[in-house]
Amino acid sequence: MNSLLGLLIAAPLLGAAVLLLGGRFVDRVAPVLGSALAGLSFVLGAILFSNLLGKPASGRAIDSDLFTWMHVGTFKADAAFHLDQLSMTFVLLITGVGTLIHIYSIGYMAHDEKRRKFFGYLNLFLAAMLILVLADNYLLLYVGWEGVGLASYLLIGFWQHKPSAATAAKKAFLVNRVGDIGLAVAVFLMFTTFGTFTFQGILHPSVVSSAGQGKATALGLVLLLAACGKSAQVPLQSWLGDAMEGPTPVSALIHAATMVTAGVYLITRSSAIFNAAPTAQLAVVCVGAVTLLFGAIVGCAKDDIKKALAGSTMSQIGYMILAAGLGPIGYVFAIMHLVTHGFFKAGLFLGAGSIMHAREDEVDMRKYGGLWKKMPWTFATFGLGYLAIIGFPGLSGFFSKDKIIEAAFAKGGTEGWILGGAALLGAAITAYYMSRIMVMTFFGKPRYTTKAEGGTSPEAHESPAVMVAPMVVLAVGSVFAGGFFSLGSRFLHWLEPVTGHSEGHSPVSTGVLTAATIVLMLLGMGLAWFQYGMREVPAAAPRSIWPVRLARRDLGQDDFNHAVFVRGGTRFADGLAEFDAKGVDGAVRGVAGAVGGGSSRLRKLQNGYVRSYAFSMFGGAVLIVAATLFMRAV
Amino acid sequence: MNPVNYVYLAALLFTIGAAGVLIRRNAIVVFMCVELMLNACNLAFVTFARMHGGLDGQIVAFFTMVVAAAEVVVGLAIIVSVFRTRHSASVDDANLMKL
Amino acid sequence: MSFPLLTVTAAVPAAGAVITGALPAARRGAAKATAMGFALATLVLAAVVTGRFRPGGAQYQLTESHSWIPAFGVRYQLGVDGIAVVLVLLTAVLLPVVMLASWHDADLPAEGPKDKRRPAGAFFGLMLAIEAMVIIAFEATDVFLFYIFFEAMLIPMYFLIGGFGQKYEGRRAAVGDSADESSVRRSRAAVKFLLYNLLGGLVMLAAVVALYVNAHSFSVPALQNAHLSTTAERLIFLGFMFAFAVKAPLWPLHTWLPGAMGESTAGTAVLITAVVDKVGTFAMLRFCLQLFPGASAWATPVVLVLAVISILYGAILAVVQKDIKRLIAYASISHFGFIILGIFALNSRGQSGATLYMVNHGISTAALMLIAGFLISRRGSALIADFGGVQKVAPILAGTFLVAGLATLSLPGLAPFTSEFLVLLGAFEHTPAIGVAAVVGIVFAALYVLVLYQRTMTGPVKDGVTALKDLKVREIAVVAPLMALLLFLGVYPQPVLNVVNPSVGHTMSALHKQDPKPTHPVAEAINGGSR
Amino acid sequence: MSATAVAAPAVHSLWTTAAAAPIHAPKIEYAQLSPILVVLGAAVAGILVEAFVPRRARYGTQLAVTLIGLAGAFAAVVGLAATGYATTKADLAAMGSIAVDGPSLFLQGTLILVTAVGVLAIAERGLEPQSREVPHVDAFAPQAAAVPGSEDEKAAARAGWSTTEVFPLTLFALSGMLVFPAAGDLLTLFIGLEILSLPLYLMCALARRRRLLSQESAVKYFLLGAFASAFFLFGTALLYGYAGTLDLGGIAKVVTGDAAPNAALNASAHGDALLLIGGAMIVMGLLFKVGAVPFHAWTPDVYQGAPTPITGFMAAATKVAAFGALLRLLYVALPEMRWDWRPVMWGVAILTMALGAIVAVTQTDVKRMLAYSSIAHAGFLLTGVIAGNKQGVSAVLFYLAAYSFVTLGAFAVVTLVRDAGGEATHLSRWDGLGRRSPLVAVTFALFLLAFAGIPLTSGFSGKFAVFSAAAKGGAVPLVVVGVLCSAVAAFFYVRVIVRMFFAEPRADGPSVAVPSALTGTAIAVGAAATLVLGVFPQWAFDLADKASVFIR
Repeated sequence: MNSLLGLLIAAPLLGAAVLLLGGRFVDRVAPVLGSALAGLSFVLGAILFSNLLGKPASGRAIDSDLFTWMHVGTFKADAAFHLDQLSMTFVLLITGVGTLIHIYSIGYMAHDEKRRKFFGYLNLFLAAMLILVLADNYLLLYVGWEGVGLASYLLIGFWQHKPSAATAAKKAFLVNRVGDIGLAVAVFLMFTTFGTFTFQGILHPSVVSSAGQGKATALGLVLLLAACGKSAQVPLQSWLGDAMEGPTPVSALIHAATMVTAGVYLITRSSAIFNAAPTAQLAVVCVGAVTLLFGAIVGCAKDDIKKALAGSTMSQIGYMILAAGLGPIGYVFAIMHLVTHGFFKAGLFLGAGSIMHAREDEVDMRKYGGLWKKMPWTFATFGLGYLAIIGFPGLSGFFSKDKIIEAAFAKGGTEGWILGGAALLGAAITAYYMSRIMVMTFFGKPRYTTKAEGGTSPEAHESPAVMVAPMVVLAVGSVFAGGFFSLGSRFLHWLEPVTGHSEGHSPVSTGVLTAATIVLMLLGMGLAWFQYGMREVPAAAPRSIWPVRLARRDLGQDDFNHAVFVRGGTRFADGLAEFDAKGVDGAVRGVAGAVGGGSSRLRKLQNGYVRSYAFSMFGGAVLIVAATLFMRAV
Repeated sequence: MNPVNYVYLAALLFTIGAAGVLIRRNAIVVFMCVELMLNACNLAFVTFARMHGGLDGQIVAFFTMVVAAAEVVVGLAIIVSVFRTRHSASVDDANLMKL
Repeated sequence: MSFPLLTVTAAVPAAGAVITGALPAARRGAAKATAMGFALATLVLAAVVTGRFRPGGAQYQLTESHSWIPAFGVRYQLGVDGIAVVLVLLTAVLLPVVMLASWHDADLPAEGPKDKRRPAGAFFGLMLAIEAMVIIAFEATDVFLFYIFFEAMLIPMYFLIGGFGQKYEGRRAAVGDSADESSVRRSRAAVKFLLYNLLGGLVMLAAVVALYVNAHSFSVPALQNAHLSTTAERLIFLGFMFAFAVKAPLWPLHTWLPGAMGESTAGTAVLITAVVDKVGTFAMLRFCLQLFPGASAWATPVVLVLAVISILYGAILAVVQKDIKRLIAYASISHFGFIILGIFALNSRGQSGATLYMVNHGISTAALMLIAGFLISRRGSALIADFGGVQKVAPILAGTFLVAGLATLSLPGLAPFTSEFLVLLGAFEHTPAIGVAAVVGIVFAALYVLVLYQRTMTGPVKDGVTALKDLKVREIAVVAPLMALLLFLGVYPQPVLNVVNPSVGHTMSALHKQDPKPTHPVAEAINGGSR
Repeated sequence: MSATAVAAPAVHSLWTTAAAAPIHAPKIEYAQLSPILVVLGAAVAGILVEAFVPRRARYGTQLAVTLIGLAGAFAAVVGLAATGYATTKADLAAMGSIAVDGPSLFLQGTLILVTAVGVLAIAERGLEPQSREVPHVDAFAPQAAAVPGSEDEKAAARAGWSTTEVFPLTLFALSGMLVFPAAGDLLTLFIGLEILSLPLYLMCALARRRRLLSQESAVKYFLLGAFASAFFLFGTALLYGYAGTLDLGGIAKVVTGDAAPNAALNASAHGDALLLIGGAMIVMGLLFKVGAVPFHAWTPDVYQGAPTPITGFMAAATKVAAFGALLRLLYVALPEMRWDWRPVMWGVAILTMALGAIVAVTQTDVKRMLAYSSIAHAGFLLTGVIAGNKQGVSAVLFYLAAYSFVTLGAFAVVTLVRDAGGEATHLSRWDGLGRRSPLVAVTFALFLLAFAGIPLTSGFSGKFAVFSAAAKGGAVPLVVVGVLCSAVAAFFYVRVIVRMFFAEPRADGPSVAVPSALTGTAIAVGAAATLVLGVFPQWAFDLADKASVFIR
């Protein structure tokens, strides 16, 4: 089994190596090879899963210690992996969804001459993500953490010839780096405090509490910073919208289903630390609540379907972070929502991809409309995903999201009410913007003229089977996953040993909450239908009131970054360059100049007249004599 | 009288000679001023010899005269040749090299 | 006595320098072949040295010692510790690579019509001369011997910088300066380099004199237990440190580096930053820390702050550079900040990390700079603005450039990450604030690397770049080994650490310091880093 | 003239005293004086050659005589040293007027070698553009007395005359130099000073090209030299007046109080004043010779104007002799006065180093630049003198030996770089020399690096020796100043290298004349000495160390 663990990572890594170094020889086999290796790792994951299931609930863990990475004095970092229920869940999600998206990409990228690289990068991403979730210590986790960052950088900027893509990729990497500072500092802090940074070493309540709450809070906060970076949480969320520059499968896999959820994983994994640091937890829930509203609001304003979905992703992850911040009452549901979200959000993105595929990469929803009859499969799968995400009773989202809302209320006190309220409100907005997308895309009259009709746009058509199939699978997942997990709270019992769990007591009864959610959901849907279903959708975004405009501009947060960090930073850097040239180097050149000037002044003494030479000698003699006498006098 | 006065005289002569070197332009005169300084030295030597009641100072004086003579030979040779080239014996004209 | 392995290791390139230089200017091919032959021979010898070195054995091994100038108590005394071994090997590895990369740099007119053909023999001879001097400086266990070569290596370096400029294939892009102007700028840069370092060296000379007067010996082992008065120790330390800080270079003594690297050929630039400057940081470890432990501890706060300033300052300035080579130069300043930070963290993490950093920085900068050199010579300009969309026309070049860049921003999995992590950890252990401040540097590192990559490689293809050719076989042969090393040391740096750690242990004992203990150690059962 | 003559009690009438005291015939140890005597003999022989040997044969004969004389003298020095006069049997010859001890012999040996090399450069006849009727011409005026550009000068030139007098003149100067550092009493010191100066005055005026500059340099050198020696002599007088003796050792005794100075003078209570003023004036006379600030003014003009071979000889040999004399004076006669002269010397040393280094930065003429650099080096040497300990002496001795050969070599190279107007000494004419004739450029660069004190050259060994001695002697600030000045100095040496190697060669650039074996040997010896003393200095240090004890 231990060797399987290594193999699980090795498979996609091998794929990446072969595809990226292989050169043109592997061009033809690239898509198949990449998908096959992804599938292989999924199979391996399944085998490991069954193996875990075979073990007693308490001892469900597999360790494999590959080699010592760095060893200096008492500092020892191993390349070692640890598989438990939590990481298992992620492995299945990553490899499963990953495989599907590989397959989807076979169709989606069929006409791109750089396919080979694309699949290479995708495999690289799988490997990095697996390292991230399987690492048994924070340093190795950091490796995976930056590895997925690299993969996301490469894939966002996959179409490098588009300056926008290149910029977006750079932005994503940089913002993530800011978060990485947090993770790095966390590792330093752990080592200086505990002398180790392995999960087994640190993650015991006793160990953490031994360091005192101050240290725990500090750790919690830096970890939260890291999570914010990777999971696009306020204030480090700005990169996710631009990340949509990447090919849509990438958005589905990396920027919806898996990588962006790494922050949730980190917090859940570090539960022991957060449990010991209420302050940090408070910070976490605040970030989560703010982001879930922020993302939702942005999602409402975007006309670019992918950006709208990105906003929704942000908001859904906000839910997860919120849940994770709630502590033992939330962890399980955070992960559960994470998984179900993985299904339906991936499905939604693939749907969007399928539409763009049909419409030659047109992303403006105002130029869609009435696609349901042109693309029935896409419509169906997308619709199911849609129902799932808005929490339509019985579908995945319903179960996972409700639990989170409950838990939020269960937090108790005003906090509980505020958080719960935010969560409920979020649910309503979700319903609104998702319905908006749905309506603008599939219903109403087509708001474009096909070439046949003398227009520019091509006739929309259903995507090939190789693309439809994954969408169907994901749709199935989005429908049933939630229910399957909740039945007899399987998921709870599965994860409990790792995350721990405690039932919270919500001041509001479950029934009432459910009802409220459903009502709000219906409200949102209704509003959206009223706005976009009933009346004609203008082909160009109307100039609307300032809150909408603000929302379109990501609530001004990008403008702020640009003004402060980009422009301000540039000005500062230029100033520094000036200082370097004029100040530091100037000082040096100043000394040189002084010597030169002194030289040309002194050489004037040598005026060529014997008598003045003689005079200087005479003066010198007098001086020397005087000095000698003076010396004796004193 | 007190021989120390001769020392003062010598010092005076020496100073006059030095001043001449610094002031006068004509190379010959400058050179003569140097000779004056040398003679001042001689006077000093002789005086001190007298005060010490030894002969060394007087002997030095003889040596000095010889040296002075030698200097005259060399000096005049140089000065004359320069004079013939430049038709001027002014030391201030000889300042092609400066700075 | 046994076979003088260390002497031979230094003597072979020296002999090569003489022979290569002596070859008639016409025999260019012969000169190159000879030089390469000697460089490879040196590499073999360095490998033998590494093989013969026993980690954990005596502090200095393969020692040789002969009386040289008793008048000053100077001995010709050689010996290597783990740190020296690693650096000697690095030097020996880099030289052939650099030579291969600069294979044609001495062929055509450096630039402009007025220049005559440069003698290839001189170019490669100088490179070998530098290698010889650097190696002997690493091996010297006599302060005076070290000083002599520390100073003497300036001369060949100076001629290399001033004599051979960046070579441009085909037409020079209109970057607004004629051949004369650039050659003037170049000789200015060379003079600046020389005077800067000469001043540092002379200040060190005063310190060396003072050391002799106070301790009457130059042998490092002997000096380690010589007792200086506090004042003397501090003054001498400052003298040494000044010289090394100029060489390294440490802010604010860095201003010579961008010029020197910007004006010289890519190969020369690599020699400057990856080989010669390492002598400075190496010397801090061996001399400052081991001979003046008290003074080092006394100066640590200031040095650490300066190091952090270097890190951020260099990185920020790198972002706004318009010239690729100058950008890399400022990046190097930032990296040297990291190295010095690790050295003066005064704990084993920092010092092992710093040593590892020297190696990794050598490799990664070499890769980045040499590829940049290929790029520049193709385009005929070093201005970032003249590039764009290269990845479209020259994917291999762009790809390797990206990998080198990612190494430079120390991405995990590539060599520099391990060392940078250790250094930062060491700094954090010494003073958390310093560590955190330094960590911020990684963001700027990402910024300048990605900005460089974006502006040169991505986006629409600029005209003037359209005809750019991808890497030739020779150039791939240059890049491949560096890439391999970057990956290998990124995944498995332990071999290097195993050699370095014991020597760092010696330094620590010389400093009378232990590593800081964790404040709340985990129960013994799970202590020690991993389960 | 030793103090013995004063033995008799002071009586009113000198005459009676003189009559009463028996006068002993002076005892002369010819063997111990042999180096000086051989050189003098050779010089006189040279005069005779001038008088009797036909013009055509003079050049060869003179060269032979000179070299043989020098060889003999050197053999004599070696012989004396070998028989232990440098260490154990050191004593005062010729009734105390010539000290035969370590420093004397070391410096005399150095001087003879330096002169030998210098003579090779002086004897060079292959550089000047040659016409058919006049196959060989040297660097000197065909007839020094002739007016430049006048008919009879042209005639002399056509006749192919050459100034073979330089050889005996050189030898006379050398003999003076041999006496100078060995002088056991002030009179001998003065005589030595004059003997070495007067020939040099003449030799400066002998340049074949640029006669005006040459003569001007001679005038300046002569007038200022005479002025300085007048000061020197007056100082001698005062010191004699203080001590009643001219012996350096005797003076030292009086200073320490072992021997009481004359009662009458103590009565007049000017004693200390005499001592201090006299000492200061003598030191000043010597500082003039070594070219220390503020007595340096003559150096640049004379170095520039004099015929380059002479400049080389003068720059190298005069410094050696003068520093030898300075050492002897300060260490033998006035050691007890250290606390009086040290501060002054500090000031002089600092001024000298600083001014020499700084002013050289903006020089545009190679010879002037070298002149200023020689001033700076005088400053470095002074730090060694000030050290006031044994290491100081040996360091200075070594430095002198090393420096003199570098200087000879450098000036010899300068003679090679020529254009239509003779030597091309303007720096701008040296642009790109490294491309046109690499060998010459590299050699010159070597000498410049040695001046700059780059390791593995003799310059570095010397600098290190001097500085470490000074630091030992407690003059750390001086060392720091020295280091900084070296940095400044490095700048202008490097600048020349830049011009030679990195500047574009000029179309009308100078050509490098191919030297005959003579100059070639001179340069080769200089370069060899530079490298050997840089890489394996130990044997020289041992010599200097053995030879670093003065006899009193």
